[in-house]
Amino acid sequence: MNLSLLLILPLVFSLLVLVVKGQQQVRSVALAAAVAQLGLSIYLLIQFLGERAVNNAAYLFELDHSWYHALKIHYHVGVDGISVAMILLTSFVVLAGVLVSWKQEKLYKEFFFLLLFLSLGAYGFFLSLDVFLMFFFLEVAVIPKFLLIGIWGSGKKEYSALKLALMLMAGSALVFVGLAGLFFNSNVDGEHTFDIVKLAANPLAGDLQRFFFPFAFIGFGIFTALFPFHTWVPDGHSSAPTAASMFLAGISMKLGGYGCLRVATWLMPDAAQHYSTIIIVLACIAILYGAFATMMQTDLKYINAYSSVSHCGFVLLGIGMLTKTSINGAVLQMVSHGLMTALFFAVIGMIYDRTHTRQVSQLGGLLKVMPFISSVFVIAGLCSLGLPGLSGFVAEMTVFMGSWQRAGAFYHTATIVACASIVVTAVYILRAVGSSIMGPIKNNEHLSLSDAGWHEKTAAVVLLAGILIMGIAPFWLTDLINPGTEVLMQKIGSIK
Amino acid sequence: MTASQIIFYLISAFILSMGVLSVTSRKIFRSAIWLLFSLIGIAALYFWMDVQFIAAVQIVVYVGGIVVLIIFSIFLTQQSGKEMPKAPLLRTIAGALAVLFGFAFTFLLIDQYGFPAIDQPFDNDVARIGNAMLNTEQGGYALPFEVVSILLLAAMVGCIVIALKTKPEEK
Amino acid sequence: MSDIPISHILFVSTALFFIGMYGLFTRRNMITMLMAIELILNSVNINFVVFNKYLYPDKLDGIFFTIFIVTIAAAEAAVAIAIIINLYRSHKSIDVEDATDMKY
Amino acid sequence: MNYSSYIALIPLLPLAAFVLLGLFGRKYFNQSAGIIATMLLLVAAGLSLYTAYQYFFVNGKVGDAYQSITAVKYTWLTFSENVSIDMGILLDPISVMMLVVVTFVSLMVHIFSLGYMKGEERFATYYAFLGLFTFSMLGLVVSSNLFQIYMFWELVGASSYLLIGYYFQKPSAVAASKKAFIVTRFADLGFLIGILILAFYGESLDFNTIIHNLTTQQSSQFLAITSASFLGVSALTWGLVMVFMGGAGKSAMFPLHIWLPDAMEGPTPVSALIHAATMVVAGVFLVARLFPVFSINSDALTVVTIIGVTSALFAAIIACTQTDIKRVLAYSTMSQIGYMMFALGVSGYGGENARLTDSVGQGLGYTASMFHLFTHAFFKSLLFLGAGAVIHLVHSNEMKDMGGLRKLMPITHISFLIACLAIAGIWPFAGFFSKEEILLAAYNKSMVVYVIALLTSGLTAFYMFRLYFSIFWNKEAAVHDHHHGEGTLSMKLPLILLAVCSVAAGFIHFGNYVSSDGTALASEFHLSFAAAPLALGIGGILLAMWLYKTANDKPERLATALGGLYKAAYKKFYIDELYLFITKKLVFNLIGRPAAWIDKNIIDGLMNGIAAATGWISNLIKTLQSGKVQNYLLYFFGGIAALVIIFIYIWKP
Repeated sequence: MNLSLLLILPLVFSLLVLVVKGQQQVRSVALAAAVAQLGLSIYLLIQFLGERAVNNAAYLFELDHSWYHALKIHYHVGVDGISVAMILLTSFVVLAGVLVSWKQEKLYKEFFFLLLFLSLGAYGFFLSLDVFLMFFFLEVAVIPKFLLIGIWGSGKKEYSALKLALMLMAGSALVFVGLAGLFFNSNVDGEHTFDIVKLAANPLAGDLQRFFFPFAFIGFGIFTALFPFHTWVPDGHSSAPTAASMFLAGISMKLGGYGCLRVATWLMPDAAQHYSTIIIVLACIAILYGAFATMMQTDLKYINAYSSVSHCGFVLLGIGMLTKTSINGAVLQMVSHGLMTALFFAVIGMIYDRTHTRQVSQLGGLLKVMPFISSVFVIAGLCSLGLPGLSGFVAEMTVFMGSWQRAGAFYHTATIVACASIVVTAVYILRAVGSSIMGPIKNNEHLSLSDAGWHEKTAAVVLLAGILIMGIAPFWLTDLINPGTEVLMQKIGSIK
Repeated sequence: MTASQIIFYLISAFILSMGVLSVTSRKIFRSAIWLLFSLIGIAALYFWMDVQFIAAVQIVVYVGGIVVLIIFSIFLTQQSGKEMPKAPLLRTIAGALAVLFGFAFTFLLIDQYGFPAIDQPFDNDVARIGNAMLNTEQGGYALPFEVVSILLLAAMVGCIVIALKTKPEEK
Repeated sequence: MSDIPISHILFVSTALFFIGMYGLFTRRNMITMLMAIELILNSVNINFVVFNKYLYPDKLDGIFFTIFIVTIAAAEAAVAIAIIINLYRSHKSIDVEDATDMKY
Repeated sequence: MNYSSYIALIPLLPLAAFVLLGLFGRKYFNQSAGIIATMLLLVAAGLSLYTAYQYFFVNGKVGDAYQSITAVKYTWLTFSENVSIDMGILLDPISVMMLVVVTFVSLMVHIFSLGYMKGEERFATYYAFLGLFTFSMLGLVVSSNLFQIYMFWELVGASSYLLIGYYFQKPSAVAASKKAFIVTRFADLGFLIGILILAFYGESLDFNTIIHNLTTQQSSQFLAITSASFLGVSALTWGLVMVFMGGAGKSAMFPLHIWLPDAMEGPTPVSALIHAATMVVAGVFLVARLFPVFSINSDALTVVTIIGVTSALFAAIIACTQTDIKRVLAYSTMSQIGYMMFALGVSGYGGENARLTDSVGQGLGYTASMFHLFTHAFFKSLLFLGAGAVIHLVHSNEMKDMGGLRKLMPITHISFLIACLAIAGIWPFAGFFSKEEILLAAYNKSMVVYVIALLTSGLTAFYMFRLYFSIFWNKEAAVHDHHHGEGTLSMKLPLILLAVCSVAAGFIHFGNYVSSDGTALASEFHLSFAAAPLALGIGGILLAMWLYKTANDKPERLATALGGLYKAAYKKFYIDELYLFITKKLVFNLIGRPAAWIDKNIIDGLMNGIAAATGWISNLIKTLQSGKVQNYLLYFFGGIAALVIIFIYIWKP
């Protein structure tokens, strides 16, 4: 299976979107792109499982051409369990994103072009095995986000778009410093290289790692709402249009998590162990602090945005703990949170399109008016508070089990703090559900609202399918991810 | 103290005092005249160093041409009697400090640097200069001579264009 | 002329140079700044002549340098005055404090 | 003996009902939803009865002890080599007993709801949620893995949330469901931490392995867990207490009971099923499931006993003062579960080393608790269904709107009377036998517990008959004329069936079926010992008759006489207000609001601050380009001077 296909497809379709005329054609091309991409990812999954059974090389379907010889930058692409899971997640969310923005009138051509271009950035990031190529695709994804929020957003969109773009740029600047450190200090048979596999084979000296790790980790951490740098998340997500906030929360926060895992922790394992206590503390703060801050929000999108900060705290906790199960848990949490928050944003978008308000105090009794949307809202809420049978539970429990496995009172207390967040999450989710979905209808014109159209229903069903498959039968996903984490764990070794 | 030393010190004192006066006097016309005397002092210095041609050039161009030009511009731009405004105090102090520091520093440098005293005669009569001016072999200045002439032409054209650019309604 | 150490003449030219600098720093009238520039140029000429006469008597480079400086100084003064007159026409004053259009 | 062929069907049939009615209920099956669900459940009930028969009478017993059979097992989610969540069905005496209880009571509720809920707009969704609840309860009961029981535990909590919030138009119902879910979720946090501790030290999540690892004294895991300690208490006690906290939350034990009275906002058949027979006993079941581990740790058992006894007494006192009949029943449930808890608390393990004079084994408490759970399920659901029928007729929950209904509702009256006699512990009825065994077990262990239990049983008799007389006797029926009688057959049938069970259940010799280590437990019946509770019971009944049989002002005078105590009891000892204070004032204002404020102002402020700082600095630099030529000259000269100094003095190439 030629991996570049996964990149060519979105590129071609995004250009095709620009060529085609009329909203009808544009959105059907975009839908075709998303469906084709989903098909391709599932095909990749099947091929990967088949191939994995046969050969157990760390990375499969590798392609390696020299792209910019002077700087030794290679177009080196390859896939392991974790990246296949992330690619599947991206294709699910992008398909749902396209479907949700079916009725997008304003500048629909540019909107769909940017959406597909954004997905190209994400796919490239997950595929690449060359650190510079990862950085390249990371950058590809930042500008469309700025434009999507700035033009199609709502509320104080310019401020949030600017803030988001600047903070992500700061993040990528830090990442670049980390990369440069890796590149210039690597001496793989005599010369420098960007290649992840080679860099992992012969890591840097201890103190160099300790110096460059914070750059890479904080740089990627900014993408995953690491504690002090998370302030772009609430503003950015709530002013973004539905499809963009789905992509932002669903995938772009996972770029950071994946980067932290692949670049920061794997290439600089000693430093990861050295800094793991700080990472754990920050993650625990993010989890609990994010949850408590969510309780106070009154705007639905802010609630979901803050809860994304809290859920991404789990990802960082899983990575910080550096045990095999906790890293498995981190990857599971990335996939599950991606699906769940995309579904939540989709439903909030649907409610906003109809009632034109996101204030929880003004919404009420929607269950009577819009049974489908409200029940999907309730399911998304239950998923995010970790109801078994849905993906949230599987991911969170793996992270908890993994972090408890690390012996030591500090790690156990950190896990207990993280566990305490399931109560706070329950509180804010039920408050949101209780006042906006249940209860008497607050204003009467809500009575005349229509339930979900076919495109919204399919979007919700696509994401729900993902959540249910992962929630009911997670073993296939863990088997997919396990070999990937084992490769990571060889380096980290000492912690079981 | 030989006569020439005295003459030298006299001339240099004259030059410096005229320069200081030219730079500090409040009336613009008077400062132009001090400049004139200072340039004449410099010409005298050249004569003292018996590089006559340079002195002559100095007198002809500087004293005759440039200072006259400056005086003309003074008449064109303002009433010569009026007091010139004082520069802001901060800048005067800063300027003075910078200048003193610069002078002291260069003075120190020159002092430390032992210049070799070569007493060979310096033959610089006009013929030799003239020959060298248009000479094209090694050490000749034909090329710079041509370049300078082009420059002067450009300057003349420039001045005319700038100065003459009067819009019809302004006249 | 024989027993004056070269450094003394250089002191004179440096002094003249820094007097010209002072004039440039503190004078608010553009024409006076022009005069200051003339002083600076003359101090440079003195240096050239002195170096040529005392250090390299067999060559004439210093002299030629001075000649060319003088010519260029003339051209420069002419252009400068043209600009000053033009400035006077548009700003009604040649005070350097008023000509601050070229700022942030 | 392969159960796996059909055993998996028992939980899956209600799940099928949920999926079918959940997805297509509203459109296609809105009228017939009830019938479909009841049929499916009938099959499940039949299967579970068959399994019970097979297990107890045909092949469950090997040697003289009932075996715990793992019928089905496959790995669901692996954490590490030996720790993984694997879904399995574990059959042992208590789980089979619970299977029968849950399916039977759920069937009764399904049949009752056919009549009670007819005409509801979301009729199909109601049955879908009932199906979900029954599925998760059955799953909980048969689970073989600690995490599997946690999963179904949460599902039970979620379905109770959905069912309590069924009338979502009523804000009080929404608040009650939210409160129920959050309080039980808080308890589940404890349960989760307990699981993590036990799994970490026990090195497995499977029940049999954990119990084996943590009970064999010389096993490495046992030494690890008892040696590790945190704040002076051994990790084993921490784990067990935390797990018990989860159980206490779900069974509405003393500190975490606030959600049970409010949960009465849900439809009454739901309260009958969830808050009488099944969900609230999940806590007891959990402690019973991990009983071997509990039994070796006396601190954990003391905690269980203390919580059990306090809840029993505390709830009985409050029940005597409530006016809403469903709240009376809710507190009575809490009190009865308190009984079951402390019965487990006082019980030892196994029957061999009989400490007592006669051969009544130490494990009596365990069997008594399970027996009481078994009988309580029947008569408590009967009470709730009876109350439901009454509310259906009178359309109000308050006692004062009721009175003299015995003539209008003969069947409900008789069945309600039977249930009251049973719960009060009068001789022929089921309550007498199970409560007597509990009192015996308590008597063996500690006198204090026995005395309190005795006192509470008297109180129980009093408030039950207070309820009975104020509904059926007291004043003449003031019901308006066009009432629709006692309800359809579907409402009467369950009452009759449950009434029969309330009587018959007592005569089962529970000892030889269910005991802590599977071996039969000989429990003789001592008339002398049973005299005391019987006398207290009858005393309570007479007192209630004296006060409430005919409408008089004696209760009011008694209430004013008691004064403060009565008022406090009526106000549920102000615990609700305490919780509200803690959550509203402390959590929301002292943690939530500052967190949000800090995020908005300090951290966000920091980011905006950086932006503002860059703006300010750029402004500063901007003024350098002041347009004044001479300034530039000065900077220029400064630069030259600096360079000259550097290159002459400092820079030594």
